Amino acid sequence: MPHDHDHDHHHDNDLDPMDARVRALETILTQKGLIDPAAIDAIVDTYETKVGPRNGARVVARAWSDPDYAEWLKRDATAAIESMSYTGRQGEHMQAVFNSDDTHNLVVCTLCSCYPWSVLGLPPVWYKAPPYRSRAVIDPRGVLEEFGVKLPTEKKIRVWDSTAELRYLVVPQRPAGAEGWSEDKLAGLVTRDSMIGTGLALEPGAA
Amino acid sequence: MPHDHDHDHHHDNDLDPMDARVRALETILTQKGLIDPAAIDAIVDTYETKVGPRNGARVVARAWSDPDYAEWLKRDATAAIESMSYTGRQGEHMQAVFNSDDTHNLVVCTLCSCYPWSVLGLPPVWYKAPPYRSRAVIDPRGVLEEFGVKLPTEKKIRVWDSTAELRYLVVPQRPAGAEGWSEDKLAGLVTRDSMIGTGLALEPGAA
Amino acid sequence: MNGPHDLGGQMGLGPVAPEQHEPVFHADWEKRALGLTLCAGAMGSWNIDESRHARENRHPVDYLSSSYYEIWIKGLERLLTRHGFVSERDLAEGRAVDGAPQPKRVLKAADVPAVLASGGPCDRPVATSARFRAGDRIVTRNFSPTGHTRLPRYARGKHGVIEAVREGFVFPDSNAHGQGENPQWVYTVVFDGRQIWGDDADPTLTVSIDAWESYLEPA
Amino acid sequence: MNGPHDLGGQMGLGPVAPEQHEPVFHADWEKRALGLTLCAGAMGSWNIDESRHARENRHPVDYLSSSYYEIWIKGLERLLTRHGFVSERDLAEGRAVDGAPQPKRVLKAADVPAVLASGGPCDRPVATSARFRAGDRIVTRNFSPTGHTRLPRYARGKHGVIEAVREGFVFPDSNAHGQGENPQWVYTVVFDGRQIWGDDADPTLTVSIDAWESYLEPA
Repeated sequence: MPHDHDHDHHHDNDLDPMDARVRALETILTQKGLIDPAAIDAIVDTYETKVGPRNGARVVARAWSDPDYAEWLKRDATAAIESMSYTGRQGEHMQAVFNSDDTHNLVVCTLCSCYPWSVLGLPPVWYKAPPYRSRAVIDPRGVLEEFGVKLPTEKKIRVWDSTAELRYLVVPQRPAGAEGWSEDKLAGLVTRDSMIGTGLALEPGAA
Repeated sequence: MPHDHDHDHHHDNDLDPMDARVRALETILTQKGLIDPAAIDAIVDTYETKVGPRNGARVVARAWSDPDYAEWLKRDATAAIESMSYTGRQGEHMQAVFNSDDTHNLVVCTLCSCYPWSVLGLPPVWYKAPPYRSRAVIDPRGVLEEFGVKLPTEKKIRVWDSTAELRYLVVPQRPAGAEGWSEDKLAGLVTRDSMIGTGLALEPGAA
Repeated sequence: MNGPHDLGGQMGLGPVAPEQHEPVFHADWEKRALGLTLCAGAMGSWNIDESRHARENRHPVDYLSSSYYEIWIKGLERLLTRHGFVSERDLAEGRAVDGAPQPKRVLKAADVPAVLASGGPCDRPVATSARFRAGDRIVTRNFSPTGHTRLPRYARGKHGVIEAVREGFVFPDSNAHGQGENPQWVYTVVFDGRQIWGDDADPTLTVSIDAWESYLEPA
Repeated sequence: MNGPHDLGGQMGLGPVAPEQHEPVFHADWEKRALGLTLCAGAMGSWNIDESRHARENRHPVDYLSSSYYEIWIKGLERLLTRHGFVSERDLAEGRAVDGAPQPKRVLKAADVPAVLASGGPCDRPVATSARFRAGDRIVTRNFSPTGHTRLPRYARGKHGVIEAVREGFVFPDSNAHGQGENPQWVYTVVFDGRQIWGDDADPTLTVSIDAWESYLEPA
């Protein structure tokens, strides 16, 4: 219905009026000596080039390869992940949740945008946006279908709403057909979405 | 905070882009013979000049003056109001609720804009708008204060959420100092807001 | 649906801001919007419940930033297109381009007083006797329908008392979706404010809703 | 607060629409917004809970029609003005006009790696032992605070089971309002989907939240 003007979803772009607003704020804070603009550059560089879902993928690949590590990750994810040097902001208190034949795990933050930065980097826009936050807890199967994931009807779904300071990493099931692969190669099967629960690990043929 | 741009409340005015949209719709429906534009005129005239809060005020004034009528109004408001020829749309199923020394009544429709048209006419904008609908059920005293009404702390508040097809008319308490007044003169003390519960009847000195 | 219209208890929407000496209409288009809605409704192709759902089933930003008559017009356009009276081409061109089915009736100016004076009563006989009596303790159902309902979210899964048995009324949850009137007994149910909002609520507050029988279970 | 951020179970917000090959940032201003927020937070004048409340305490139309970094910037401007670092004149002129208090610290580029790598742990010792154990049945509190809370509306007044006792954590409901850290035990609480959403919910669904001890009562 062309006259049924529903809300136009806001997408950021270079013409955004936010540009001037943010520039002004940075100018004010810099002129007052409250911030160091080079620190902003360093923060941005960290999350553009250093901290991202490859961290989490390596954790998952190790858990797939090493049962002792998997056990440690289950018992004390913060320490197990720290042992791989993935630490810090929005990863201070980690919990790993393992998909199984019975249960699929899905992580959301209905109240804001809590997300395990230290292992997944910054959250994608959809994770922070109202459709995912509103629907993941009430209609997870409908949400998963929008990601192209169709779970068996009998598979249990556990949704983790990140309401406190614990941050959740989903450990997807290891796909068949990757026997004997190195951790590095296995990490290539672990997508970001599979560690949020909106995806599954890739099949070896698709990696 | 000037940069803290909160939502600008939308107020209708003559420059509204809705003007063209509504004109177009009326044109289409008229050209198709689905509506009679003169019927629109007749509807508008009804609610601008015939059906309004003066109806309800006369009902209240009669209830103040005639205990038998008050009893009837309490027992069967639809019939008691119909006896004064105030009938029809959005007044098919009426209920009168009486303020007392103990209890103050307040009417709201949290889900849309249900309102007793036959006795009060069309609802004011604030009655249909989100602030009143959201707050009347959880913070009625705060809402009343915005209408300049401060109730004694111990006075009970009963909020009627019009979730079905019953429509509520609040019968405010009769103020002192109007003994021996005619129904007509008493009706002058009965404001629209006093029949929603966001106001009290006027004091005789203020009428 | 857990939609944007279900506002009871929501915070952050600002002050009520009553307007002094408010006119009945704020613009001419509001007059036409009211009249069009009533005239189109009089064609008899949809009921008030379908019409309410057409208004409430919107994106929250659209719903909360539209004036009420604006919501009415958006709902009306949706109803008219759904029922084939208006096409997208009609709306795009702002004039009648396509045809329309014959409506059951067209409201003529001469009939307006009688039609408004009679209204559209929604009471209906119910075959069974009322399940509850005044004084009964009940608990409201907890559900999350994706369609129309008149049980607000704040009143779901709450304990209350039947204050009055009303009449049988058309059931909106089915009637809004063309699934029949299915009349049910309606009750006025009273809740202590603390039952609804928690212990910090105003202790002098009671809130009532009018609830269809299937919204209620004995407590 | 029952604010616009409390989105669990709300309907009408549209499809999720995941983006293929999404970049980390969609515009340069988003990079600066992230960095500014972290740098300003590093001054140490407010905590993460006050910061979350500064973002969520907005009109729903504003909240729901803003992108997430836009919400961050609006929240940051509010925090900076509240704490006296930025004035209305500064913002109006887009440059430093007024003075500012001395911050506790200024994050320098050289310290960024260490600061990001250490983060800001919120676990704290709690003097009392945990009230609940794994397997305990609980019911969540029903309340309607006007301030910050991390108990979503959908999970209030619901029966669930303690799945895990976590650690003591700073209590956001007080910490957001300058009323102290008041650490409490945090538990992972699991609910059957039908307990939350009603009998029509997906029978395979369980939902968990992490709940501070004062949100819970024995069931």
